[in-house]
Formats: sequence, C-alpha cells, structure tokens
Amino acid sequence: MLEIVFFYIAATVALIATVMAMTRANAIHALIYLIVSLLAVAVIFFLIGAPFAAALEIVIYAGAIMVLFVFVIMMLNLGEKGDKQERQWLKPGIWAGPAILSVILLVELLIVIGDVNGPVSVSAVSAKEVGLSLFGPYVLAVEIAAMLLLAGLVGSFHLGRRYLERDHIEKGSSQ
Amino acid sequence: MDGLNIPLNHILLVSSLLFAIGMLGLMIRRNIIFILMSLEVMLNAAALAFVAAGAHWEQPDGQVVFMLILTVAAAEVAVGLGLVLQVQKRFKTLDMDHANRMQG
Amino acid sequence: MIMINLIGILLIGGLLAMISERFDDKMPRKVAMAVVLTDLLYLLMCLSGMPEITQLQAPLANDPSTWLMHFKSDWIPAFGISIELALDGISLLMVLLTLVLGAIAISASWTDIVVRKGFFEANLLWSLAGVLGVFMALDLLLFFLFWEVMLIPMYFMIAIWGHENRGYAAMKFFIFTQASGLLMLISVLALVAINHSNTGVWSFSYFDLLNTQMAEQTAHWIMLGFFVAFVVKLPGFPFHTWLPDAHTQAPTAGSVILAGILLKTGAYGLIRFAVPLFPEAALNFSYPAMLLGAAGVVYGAVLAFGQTDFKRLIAYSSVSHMGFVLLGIYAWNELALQGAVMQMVAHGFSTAALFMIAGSLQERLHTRDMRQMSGLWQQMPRMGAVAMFFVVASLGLPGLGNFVAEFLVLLGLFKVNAWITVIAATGLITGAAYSLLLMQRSFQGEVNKKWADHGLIDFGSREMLTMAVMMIALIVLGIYPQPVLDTAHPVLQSLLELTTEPVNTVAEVVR
Amino acid sequence: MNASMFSALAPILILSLTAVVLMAQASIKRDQAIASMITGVGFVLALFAAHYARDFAQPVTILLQVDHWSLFFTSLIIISSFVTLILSLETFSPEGERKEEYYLLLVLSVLGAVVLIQSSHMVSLLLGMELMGVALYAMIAFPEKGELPLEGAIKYLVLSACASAMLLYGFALIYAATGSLSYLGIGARAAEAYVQNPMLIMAGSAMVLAGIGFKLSVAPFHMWTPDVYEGAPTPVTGFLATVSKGAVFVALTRFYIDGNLHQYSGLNTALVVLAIASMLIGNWLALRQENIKRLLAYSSIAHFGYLLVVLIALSYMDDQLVSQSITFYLTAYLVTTLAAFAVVSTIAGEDVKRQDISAFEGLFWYRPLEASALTIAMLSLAGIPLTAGFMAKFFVITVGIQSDLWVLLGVLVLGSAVGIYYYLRVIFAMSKSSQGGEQTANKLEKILAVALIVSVLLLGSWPQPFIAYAGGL
Amino acid sequence: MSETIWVIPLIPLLSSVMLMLFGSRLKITHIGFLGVASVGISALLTLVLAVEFMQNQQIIQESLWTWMEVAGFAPGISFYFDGLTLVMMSVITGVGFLIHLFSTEFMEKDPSYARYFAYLNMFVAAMLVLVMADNLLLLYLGWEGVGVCSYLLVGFWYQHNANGQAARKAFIVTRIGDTAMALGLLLLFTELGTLDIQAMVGAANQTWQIGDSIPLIACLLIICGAVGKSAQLPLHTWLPDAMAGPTPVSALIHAATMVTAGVYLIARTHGLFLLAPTAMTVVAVIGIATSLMAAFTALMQTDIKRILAYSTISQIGYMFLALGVGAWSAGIFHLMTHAFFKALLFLGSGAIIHCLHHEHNIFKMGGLRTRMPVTFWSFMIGSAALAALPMTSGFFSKDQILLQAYQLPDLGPGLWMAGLLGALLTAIYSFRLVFVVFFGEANTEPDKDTGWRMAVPLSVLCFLAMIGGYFMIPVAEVFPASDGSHPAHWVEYVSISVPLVGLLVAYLVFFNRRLNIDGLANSTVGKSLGNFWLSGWGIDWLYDHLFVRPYYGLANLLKSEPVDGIYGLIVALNQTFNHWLSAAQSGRMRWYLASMVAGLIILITLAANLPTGVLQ
Repeated sequence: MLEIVFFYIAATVALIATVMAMTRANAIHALIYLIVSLLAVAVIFFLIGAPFAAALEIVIYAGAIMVLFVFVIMMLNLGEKGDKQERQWLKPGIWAGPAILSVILLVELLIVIGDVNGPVSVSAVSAKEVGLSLFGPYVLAVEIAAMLLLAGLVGSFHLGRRYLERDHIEKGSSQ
Repeated sequence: MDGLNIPLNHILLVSSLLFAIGMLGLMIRRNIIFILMSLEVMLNAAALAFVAAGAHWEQPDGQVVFMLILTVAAAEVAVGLGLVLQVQKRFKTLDMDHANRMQG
Repeated sequence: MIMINLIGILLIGGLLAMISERFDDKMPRKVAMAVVLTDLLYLLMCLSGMPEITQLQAPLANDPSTWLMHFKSDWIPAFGISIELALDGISLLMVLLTLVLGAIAISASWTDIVVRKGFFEANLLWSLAGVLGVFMALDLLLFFLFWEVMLIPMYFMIAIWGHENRGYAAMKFFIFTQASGLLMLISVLALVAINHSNTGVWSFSYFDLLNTQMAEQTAHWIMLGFFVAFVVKLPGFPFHTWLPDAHTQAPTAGSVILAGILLKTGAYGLIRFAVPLFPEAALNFSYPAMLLGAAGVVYGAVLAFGQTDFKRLIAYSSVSHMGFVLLGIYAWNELALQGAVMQMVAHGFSTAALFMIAGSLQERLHTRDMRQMSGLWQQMPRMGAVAMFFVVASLGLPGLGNFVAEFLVLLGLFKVNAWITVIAATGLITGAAYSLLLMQRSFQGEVNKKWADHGLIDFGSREMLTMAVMMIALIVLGIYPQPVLDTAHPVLQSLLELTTEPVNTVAEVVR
Repeated sequence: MNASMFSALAPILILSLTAVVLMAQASIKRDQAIASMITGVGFVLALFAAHYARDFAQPVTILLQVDHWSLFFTSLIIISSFVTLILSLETFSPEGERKEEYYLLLVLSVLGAVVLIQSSHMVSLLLGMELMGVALYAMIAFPEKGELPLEGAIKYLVLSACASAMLLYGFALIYAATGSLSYLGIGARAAEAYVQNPMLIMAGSAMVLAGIGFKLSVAPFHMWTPDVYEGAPTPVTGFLATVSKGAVFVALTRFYIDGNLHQYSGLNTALVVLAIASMLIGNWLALRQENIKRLLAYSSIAHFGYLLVVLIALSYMDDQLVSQSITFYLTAYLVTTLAAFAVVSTIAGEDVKRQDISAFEGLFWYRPLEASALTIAMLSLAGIPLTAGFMAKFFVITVGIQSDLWVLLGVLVLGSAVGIYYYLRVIFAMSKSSQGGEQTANKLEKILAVALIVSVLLLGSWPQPFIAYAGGL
Repeated sequence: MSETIWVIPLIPLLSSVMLMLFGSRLKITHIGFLGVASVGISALLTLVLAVEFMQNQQIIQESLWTWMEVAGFAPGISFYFDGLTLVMMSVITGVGFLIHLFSTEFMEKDPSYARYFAYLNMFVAAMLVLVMADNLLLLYLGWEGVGVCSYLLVGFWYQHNANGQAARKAFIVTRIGDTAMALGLLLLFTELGTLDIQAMVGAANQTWQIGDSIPLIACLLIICGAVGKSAQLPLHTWLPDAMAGPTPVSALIHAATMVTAGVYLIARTHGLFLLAPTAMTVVAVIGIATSLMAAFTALMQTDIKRILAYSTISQIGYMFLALGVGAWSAGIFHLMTHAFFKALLFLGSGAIIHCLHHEHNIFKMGGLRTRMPVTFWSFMIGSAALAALPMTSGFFSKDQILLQAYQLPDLGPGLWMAGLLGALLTAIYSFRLVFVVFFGEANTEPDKDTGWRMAVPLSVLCFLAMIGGYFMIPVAEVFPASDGSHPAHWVEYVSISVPLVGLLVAYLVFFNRRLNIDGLANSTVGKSLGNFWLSGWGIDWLYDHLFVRPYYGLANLLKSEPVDGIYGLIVALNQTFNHWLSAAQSGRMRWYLASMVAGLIILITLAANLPTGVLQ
C-alpha cells in the first residue's frame, strides 16, 4: 500500500513540478522544476519495478541532459530583462487556445486510457534482463544509437563551433 | 515486493498528463529554451508510458526503449542547443515568433 | 506499320524542322511543309494499294481484320496495354483532314511567325502527330496518351506565339482539357477494371472492351466520364468557354489546327468510344446530350453575334457549328451521323479558312477588333471575296459542304425529336446573322481612313492557293459529298448495328 | 548473428563504415574533395552491397527486415543520395572551408533512411527516423550565412521532435495494448487487443500516424514543409523531399501491412481524411506560390496525398498490386523530384530571389537543356502521359478504382486539375521571352539532369520492365 | 435540246465564275459581252426548248448525278421540265436578258462592273436551278442561291453602311422563312421518304387524306418559306429596303423573278396544298392582306423605288390570293405579266434615276414627259398594266384572279371585295406616280435620255406589257382544271371599272387638282394615318422593338459569357482557399505546433472512433 501512496505522491510532485517548469519566467527556475519533475518520475520508475531505468533517469536525464541546458542558459546569459519579457509573453490570450487544444487531447487520452485494466508487473524487471535484451535482440539498436549520438555530436559540433568561432572572430576584430 | 499493484492506467494517466502539459508548454512558450524543455517533458512522458507498459507485460523491452529515448533526447537536445546558440547569435533573440521570415 | 510511319514521319520531321533553323531562318517552314506533304503522299500511296474502302464490310464485329489497316504490338503487357492502331473509314477521313489542314496551317504560318520558327514548326508537326495518333489509336490507354500529349505542343504554340493574353488562354485551354482528360482516364480504367473482373484479363483494347457487360448505373457513370472529356474538346455547351480564349489568342496556325482538327477529336471520340462502348447508357443519355447540342448551337450563335473581336466571333461560331455535331451524334441514325461526319470535315475547312483570314488581317492591321476595320474590301478585294465565300459557307449555303452536313444532321435529328430540330434550326438564322455581321463590319461598310494610306497588301498567290484548296474542297463536299459519305458509311453502319435495339426505345422515349 | 546476416546488413555496414572512415579522414586531414570522394565511393559500394544483399534476404534480429522490396528502396535511396551528393558539390563552395561534416552528416542521414526502410520494429523505426532527422537538422542549418537555413532548421527540429514524441507516445500505447513492439508482433496480437480495448490500439496507431504523417508532410501536419524547403540549402531540400519522405513512406507501408492495421475502419477513415486534406490543401497552397522551392513543397504534400490513396486501398484489395503501385509511385516521384531539384539547384542555387518563378523567365531560350528537364519534371509531377508521373497516377487510379474509392478519386481529379495550373505556370514562365543568357552549368549537373529526365521518360513511356521488376519484389 | 437542259443554268454559272476569277483583268466591253451573252444564250436555248415543248408537250426529267445518298435519302442533281418550268424559265432568261442588256449601260461607270455581272449571272443560274429543280433540296439550293445573290446585289455598293444593313436584313428575314421551309422539307422527307416533287406529291396523296394535320403543317412551313421569299406578310419588310441595290437588280430580282419564287414554290407543290385546304385559305388571306397593306403603303411613299417595291409586294399578294383560291394558272399568269410590267417600271425608274443623278424622290422630279419620252411611254404602259386598265396584260391576269376568288365558297365575295379595293388603290398610286413624275413642272434637269442599250429593253418590255395578256401559258397540264364556270356578269363589269375609277381619282387629285385632299390629309386622323401608312404600317418599328433590339440586347448581355462566370467562380473559390491557406502558413512555429496538435486530435477521434466509443 505504501508504494501506492508513494506513487501518488511522486506523480503529484511530478505533475506540479512540470506545470511549474512550463510556466516559469526564469529559465533556471524552470529547469530546476524540471529536474524535480524528472526525479519524481524516477521515483515512479523505481516503484513500478524498473530500478535501472530510475537510475538512468536520474543520472542521464536529470543529470547530463539538464546540465546541457544549464550550460547554454549560462552562455546566453539571460537576465532580468528576459524574465520580464517571458512574463509578458505568458498572457492568457496566448495560452487560451493551446490550453483548449491540450485539454481536448488530454481528455481523449484519458478516455482511451480509462479502459486499460490490469496492474503493472508484480516482479521488477532487473537490470540484468534489460542488459541481456539490449545486447541480445537489440544489439543493432545500440549500434544505431551510437550512430545517432555521432550525428548529434557532429551536428552540435558544427553549429556550436561556428558560434564560438564567430564570437572569437568578433572579439578579435574588436580588439 | 508484494502488493505492488499500481494500476497501469493510473501510470498512463500520469504520463498522459505529463504529455499534455509538455504539449501545452510547447505551444505557449515563445522562448526556444522553454520549447526544448517542453519537448523533454513530452519525451519523458512517452518514456514513462513505455516503462509502465513494459512493467505491465513484464518485459525488459520497455526499459530498452526508455534508454533509446534517452539517447534520442540527448542527440536532439545537443543539436537543438547548438541551434539555440546560433539563433541567439543571428536573430539576437530567442523569441520563436520572430523567426517567421518565411511564410505564405 | 504504315500508321506508325505516318506518326513517325511527323515526329522526326518536327525535330528536323527544329534543327533546320540553325542553317537557315526560312528553312523550318519549308521543311515542315515538305514533311506534311510527304506524309500525305505516303498515306495516299499506301491507300492506292488498299481495297476499296466502301466495299469493306462493317469493321467492328470484334474482327480487326475487316479494318482498313490494323497494327498491334505489346507495350505494357502487365496491364494488357498495347500499341494498337487501326484505320477505318472515319479515321481515314479524319487523318486526311488532319494532314491537309496541317499543310494549310503551315502555309498560314508562313510569314506570321517571326521568332523561334524552328520550334514553332516542330510543335505544329508534333501536335499533328498527336492528333493522328488520336484518330488511329484503338488501345484506350494509347488513345488517352495521344489525347493528352497532343495538347502539349498546342499549349506551347499558344503560350509562346500567341497574342496579348496568351498565358491566360493557354492555361485555360490546358486545364479544361486536362481536367476532363482525367475524368476520361478514370473512366477508361474503370471500364478496364470491370472487364478485368469479368474476364480476369487486363486489356485496354477497343475490341476486347466493346462488349463489356456491366450494371446500367455503372455504365452510365463511366460513359459520362468519356462524354465530358469529349464534349469539353468538342466543345459543347457549357464546357466551351476555353475555346474562345484559346482560339483568339493562338497564332493563326494554332487557331487553324485547334478549330480545324483538334475539335474533331472530341467528336471522333464520341462516335468511336463514348457511344459504342456503352450503347445503352449513351443512348439513354441522348436526350440531354442533344439538348446540350442544341443549346450550343443557339448559345454560340448569339454570343458570336455579340463579339467585336474577329477571331472571337469565329470561335463562337465554332461552338455553334460543333453543336450540330453533337446533335448529329446523339440522334444516332445514319443520316445524322453522316451529317456529323460531314460537319467535322466541312467545318474543318470553313473555319480554318476564316481563321486564316483573321490571321492575315491581324498580320496587316495588328488588330482583330472589327470596330477598327470596315471597308477593307476596297483595298483587299481578293481577301474580301474569299472571306465572303467562307462566310456564306459557314452560314450554310446549299452547294457548299456545311449545308450538306447541317441538313443531314437536321434530317436525322428530325426523326428522333422534332422540337430539338426546331431549336437547332434557328441556328441557321442566327448563323446568318453573325456571319453577315462579320462581313459587314470588316470588309463592307465605309472605308476606314485609318487604313487608307496604310498600303494594305491583298492576298498573294500563296494565300490564294491555300484558300483555293479549301474552297474547292468545300464546293466538292457541297455538290458531290458521296465519296466522304461512302467512306464513312460502312463504319457507321456497323456502329448502328451494334446499337440497333436501344435506338428504337430511345426514339420512343424522346418522342 | 551469423555471416549471412552480416551479408544482409551489407548496405548498412558499408554506410556506417563510410561514416567512420570520414571521421578518420577528418581527423587526419581536412579536405572536402577527399571527403566527397569517400562519400561517393561509400554510396557506390553501398549500392553494390544492396545488390549483393539480395541473395541473403532475411529478417535480421527483430529490428530489421531485409527483403527484396526494402533492398530495392535502399538502392533507390542511395541513388538519390548520390544525386544529392553531386548537387552538393557546388553548393557551399563559395564558403569553402569545413564542409567535411556535411558529408559525414549526409552519410549518417542516409544510414538512418536505410535503417528506416528496413525497419520491422518500432525501435528501428524510431532510431532510423531520428538518425536521419538529427543529421538533417544540422544539414539544413549548415550554411554559415543567412537566416533562412537556421530558421528552417529550428522549425524542423522542434516540430519534428514534437512529432517524434507523438510517435513515441503512440507506440507506448500500442505497446501497452499489445505487449509487442515489432510490426509482426503487433499484427499478430492486434486483433486480440482490439477486442479487449479497441480505443487504445487505435489511438496509439493514430498517434504513430501523426508522427509519420509529419515526416511525410501530410496535411494537417504539413505546415513546416514550405518553410523548411525554402530555408534549407537546395540539395538538402532535394534530399528531404526524396530520401527522407521516401524512406518514411516505405516504413509506414511496412508498419501498416505487417501490423495488419488496414483491417480497422477507424484508422482507414483517418487515412482518408489525411489523404483528402493533403490532396486539396497541397494543391491549393501551391496555386499562387511564387517561390519554386515552396511550390515543390506544396506539390509534395499533394503527392503524398495521392500515395495515401494507395495505402487506403490496401483495406479493400490484395496487397500485390498495392505494393507494386507504391513502388512505382515512389520511384516515379523520387526520380521526378530529383530532376526538378537538380534543375532548381543549378539555376537558382541558394539565392532566394532566383528561386522566384519569375526568375525562370526565358530559361527555354538561354538554357534549353535545363528548361526542358524542368518542363518534363513539371509535366511528370502534373501526371501528363509519357512521363513517369502519369504511370504513377495510372497506378493510383487503377488501385483506387479496384477498391471503389470514388470520393478519393474525385478529390484526386480535382487536385490534379488545380495542380496543372501551377505546374504550367513554371513552364509558361520559362517559355516567356528571355532576358539574355547567363552562367553556364556544371557539366556533371547537366549529365545528371539528362540522366534523370531520361529515366522519367523511360518510366513513363516504357514502364513494362520496371513494372515486371516491381511486381517481383 | 431536251437532253441537255442542264446547259441552260450552266452557261450563266460559268460566265459568273469566269467573271469572278478574271473579271479584274477583262475590259469593260468584254465583261458586258460575257454577262449579257451568257444569259442571251440561255434565253435562246429556252426558246428552242419552248418551241420543242409546244410541239410535243413532253415533260423532261433529267438527272445528272446523285447529290448524296444516305440511308434512303438520295436527292439528285436533277432537273424537271414542264409547262410551269417553261414559263418561269422564259421569264427568267427573257426578262433577265433584257435587264442584263439594260445594265450594261446603267452600270457603265461603276468600278465593280465585273463583280456586278458576276453576281447577276450567278443569280440567273441559281434562279434557273430553282425553277428547274426536280426535288425540293435542289430547289432549296437554288432558293438559297438566289438569296445570297440578292444579298450580294443589294449590298453591291457596300461602302454605304445602309446598303449593307439592307442586304443583311433581306437575307436574314428571308432566312427565317427559309428555315421554316427547311423544317418543312425535313417533315416531308421524314413522313414520305422522298423529296422528289412529283414522287412526293404522289406519295402524299396516297398517304394522307384531305384535311390531315401533317400535310397542313408541311404546307404551312412551306408557306413560311414562300412568304419570306415573296415578301408577304409578315416577312415583307426586307423588300422595300432591298431597293438599296442597283435598280436593274431591283427589276430582275425584286420584281420579276426571285420574289415570285414563293408563288412558284406553292404552285409547284400545289398537290400538297390540295390536301390541306386550310393552308390554301391561309395563303389567300395572307395574299389579300399583304396586297391591301402594301397598296395603302405605296400610296404614301415618295421614293420612286419604294413605291414600286410596295407595289410589287401588293401584286405578289394577288398571286398568293390566286394560289389560295386555287386559281393556279391565273396566279402564274399574273406572275408572268407582272414580271413584264414591273420590270418595265423598274427599268423605267432606273432610267430616270440614272439620268437624274440618283434622285429618288418623286416630288423632286416632274415634267419629265417631254424630256424623257421613251421612259415616259414605258411608264405609261407599265402603269396601265399595273393598274390593270383594260386590254393591258395586267388586266387579263388580275381579272382572272378576282373572278376566281369571287367563286370561292364562303370567303369568296369578301376576298373579291378586298381585291377590288386593292385594285382601286393600285390604280391610284400607279397613276399618282405617273402624274407626279412626268407631268407638272420640272424640278430637275435630266442630262440626257436613255441610250440604246437602255431603250431597247424598255421598248421590248413595253411591247410585252401590252400584249402579254394574250399569251397562252402552257400550264394546263400542270394544274388541275378549274370547273370553268363564270360568275355573274356584273361582277366582271365591276372588276373592269374599278381601276378606271382609280385612274380618275388619281387624275383629279394629282393632275388637275380638282379634288383637293389637303384638308383630309392635314387633319389629325389623316396625318397620323398617312404617317402610319408611310411607315409601312409601323411593322418595321414593331419588329425592331420585338426582335432586333432584344436580340442585340441579348447578345450584349451574354457577351461577357455568363457560363464562363461559373468557371470564374470556381477559380475564385480556389483562389480563396489558396488565400486562406496561405494566410495559415504564417511562419510561426507555435501556430504550426497548434495545427499539428489539432491534427492529432482529429486523427485520434477518427481512428478510435471516440464519439461512439464514449457513448458505449
């Protein structure tokens, strides 16, 4: 029973944190809320018998990927001015339409999901099992994922390098 | 761990709520950084659904997919943030509503 | 093989004409003329070795060997599509008309075209090749192919060498014909699909599809697809509105080919495909079709009367005249059908000539506005006399081809429906009204001072020769049309036999 | 994994190897000539590998399905990529430096496309799509100047990621319903799942459809298309229009067939709506478009609408003719579109002003070869006989008639009629009187244009060999 | 000769063709010679033929070739020759020859001399074909042929728009009748299976009973044709305007030959009309009504040619009356005598006009008696014949008509009385013309009297107008014999005396002015009535407002192509969609995202069939 209570608490935290993340004016604040949300989801993962996934969620998602965001936000140096603008942008007129759309979609999803029966697994899927299937039937997927990361790497390298170089050149010319 | 009987549809419910919130964020935010965050939320929602479904069927596949989603998210965000830098550089703003030079 | 050669000569000739421009500016037209005449001669030579056309028995009966010529070779066997060409009386008439008018069109464009002559003549020859294909193809897909492809060179002729509003006209022309062509394509494929489900065999061959069994409703819809495509091309009311623009804006040769030949492909399609393939459906539809025909006759005539543009007037007169063809076809008895065939031939000549006159005027006056003409006979008596001849031909003077055609149509139509005949017959009156108005406004009346010291040049010998060909043709058709009638007779006979039963019922229904 | 599996994977392996070699080459000596050469060689080898792999057709693990059909499309995609490669050679040359990444990205993107084509599992679908996509984002934003590429890239990235999220969520629902992630597994258990909870699997499929529909730029997921087409460098646009869309459609077809999804009327209705919307909206949008790249974008929307008709027909007839039709249509579309982009790339390049239709005026007279090529490409897109586009439309209509899809056929006719207008506008502009000659074209590109046009005409006028071949796949 | 009657129309035709092709290169004398000689030869041949016919009374049927043969419809280019044909041919070639001769002088100065003779010869050829045709289709060919020639000749001086207008009016108005006639042909062929006149009449008699409706309809349609060509009510309006052509043309076409083609047609197909008594009554009524209407109108005209034109209409009305009452040969007889004296009058007026520099108004003439004696005497004789003064040719023919009309049961006396009124009016207006033009004071000076080429035809026609009444026309075999009974003698006396009364009135009013009608003419009623008659009973006005203007209006209204408007609407619709959709391509990413989400919602709704799913 405790698990179920935990689950609901975690779910509530995740939802609230996400909502907060979506509505903050300050990017760093939003990011922290997002991390909270991710951590809450990790708890859920743990609760439904996916400890490995929970770990990865924390380590990679809340850790690595979010840090990327932090870096970029820091680089861009968004200040108070940015916050003000963000608040202006978040007027009801802007989000009314999208909100309606989202609610409709949500309702549809709820209707669809509503009939799903059955609990989640009784026994946890261990990290070993996951590892076995990753390097068993899914071995090609891992290889392709490597290629995917390579593409991401090369792409961001190309774009980011240009940014830095330009920055450098501009600075150089100004000196 | 006995008594672990969280209904699947409740987890899916949470994930769909996350998905919808992410989508809402996607639609209302003008700042590209927030847009990317919203995307992460959506991907995360999908990942949650996968893991839950995997748990439901007692298969490791759900978690495998979760890991691949992580990869995908990482790659996307990497390129996405690279683009953000460029956007800031060239447009001098992160407001995506300003990026509408092409239309019609 | 003869038929392939006929088309091939034109296609290659087009290329030659295009290339020849590199050597000499004036070469293309000569090459083009030579090519068309060669083609014509070749056909005549081949025909001289053929059995007498009129002695051929009814060339349907699922027996291609009774046709004058027949050629079949696989093309896309996966769908039973083949290169199947055949020639019978009606196609022969149309092919001859095409080649003769082709030569006339080249003559008409002799001095008219000043830029990119090579490409122009090439387009002209290619469109002729396409038309020949339409008249000879018996594989439905091949037919469709020629049907569509002949439009492209025509499009270019209008779009590149046309008059002030050419872009619009060319576009309208192309969209009308292509859109209706798509309907036909769907119809063709539907018919083939039905045949496929009946027999399990893919075939696009006319002979295989002739007796396809299908539900009445289905036949009706498929037939309508064909009907619309053909009637747009004909053009029948209310699908005619592309024609005035296209004809008006096209260069002279283009107008000649459009009016003289291209319109006939629609009529030919109706006779060859729309009715025989769906005898019952088509003839059950004959009443509305005839009403459309009659409406075209009247509407075209009234609109022609209201025009001030020389070519536009002729264009609307075509609408009116082709209305008779539609009437003739859907009256579906031999008299009316013969009339329709005659009208196709005679209208080809009379309208081509009028367009050529219009082109000559445009070349000399740089306008087609009749309000700026008047009294041109004074300065160009020969052109005036020629114009008078073709004007009276187009108003249906007995002794000229158009009369024979219209009278036969009316005669056949009268048997089927007297009231529609009466409506159509008013076309004779309104036809006189606009024809004479044309004459009055351009050649008669007070001499317009504007042209008095313009040094207008009358028709020269080339033009007179061209005109003479058409005049003689019309006179011969008018007083001794029998060769044409005899050529078409066996074909029409067999077509009628194919549909003997429904005709009576239709006649009863319509009455 | 055994040797024959490796043989079956030969194209993918060679492409991956090419990527690795390119990496290595970049780290040793940066030289774009060598890089392009390596890429070209890689493509050629991959092409041979695709041919070689035909003898080893088999499912490779649960992720990939290597069979003749997918190998055919693999070859086609590689050929298209090769064309893109040739077109790219000139594209960034004024800027010159550091183009090696571009080739690497190109190879990776092609790799993604090939994975996508051969995918038989949700995971490979996702990875293929993402690999192709992520590489494409960078390719679109590759030019160092100008705002349009960047804008295009960011739009494509965000929207595409959103679509991926939808797709993922859809698969999650399907997974929740069926417990399977491979197409065949879904197909096998769909019926049972449908009985238990019809809405779940259908909603999941719909979300997957939305995600895939985005990549195909099917209405109403088409909005990004013109902007990205216009913003991207022209060769990349060509790549996007051909390789990316073709591969995704192949994957969709396989998912749809293996997943037995054509049995469900609800999904079919959804597809019908997509098809109708695409045919109409695509053509209407293109109607008065002045920028030729945007025009081609809109035209591609319409074309995928036509293609969906074939997919819909799957519900009503056996799949032999349907898959043949898809093969033919995609091939014709790819070849024609490539031809169009080849000309647009040589004539207009990256200059937005020269992408205006009015900039093509008089092309017939000073660059007849390119103009003829573009004319034929336009006619083919419009579906005029003797071109590949006509035969493609022939297939669509045949299939549509056999399945009694009269409403769709009606819309198809309507759309095509509208389509004629804007295709002709391009041709008409070219036939206007010229403003005088301009630069001469690259020889390689000329040969390319001729080759593509010849294949367009061959497919249209003598399609029998290809039909027979496609029938045997 | 009897084997080659086809030569007779061929010669003028050939001459016409030659003049058309080479006319511009020939000398004037050669042109004149060619034009006159061709008709002369035809006339001679006709004469030979006439002599032969008088001897053996043999009907000739001759077929050249089958015009067309379609499904049993096989009209030939074939000729039929009997007494009726002979009469017509004699008139056409004989009078035609004289008028050609007259024209050589009349048209001497005209630059388009060759064109004139080409047209005129062609007309003769067509007219001959018309009367010699064996079947109705060939007749129709001639019928339309003369129509076109008439059009060409009326509009001969095309430089004036009014002439062109008149020519078109002539053609189109007659075309209305022609079209109805063509419908009649269609009906006859459809019902009887042939258009050969003799065979058709035979078949008709076998198929139908007297009083059946189909022959009635057929006859009415044929009447329409005849009415159009012969300028009878209600299609007469073209003839006065047709006077715009050269005067010899008016003499030949619009007096002597073409306008009587309608009479010929009805006479030729009388076998049909006998089956439809109602149609005959219609003919008679049309005839007498036209006759009176035209006579009243002629009374008020001041243009010399218009007087003659209305007189022609009026006289043809008599012929129709004759046909309508079954006095076939009287009608034809009047046709012939009318040809003589009306041609004479027209040529006379032509001579006046020629010599007075194209003066048409009779009140600007006067006193020409002494200065143009030849013309004066021609006019005297012509007018006498027209007025049917005793012993002139007109007297014999008109008298026969009136007497036979009287004998018709029921309507007879009424028709007779109306005919008498017409005769009275005829006498008045014809002598009004003579008195005003030739007597009184001279208002203009003619430069000369006629030359020989004008004088000879005038003299010959004078002679014919005098003695024409004694000719015996060989039509006894053609028409059914009349019963030969005669009405009471007083009827005859009244008929004879009425023209004399008319002459007297004209004399009193216009010559010595004893009878002053100014008061009457100037009264309100008189004035409006006079104007009414002057305008030809306002029929032109009526038609103008009833048909011509509405048609112009319609043509103007439709000029902008309402049908194209529908397509325009389709285009506009497409453009609107394009506009809306283009506006949706705003370039804003959030909007694009929203559309994707909306699309997703739609897809899920459709695929999962949510509405029903939820309800369940």
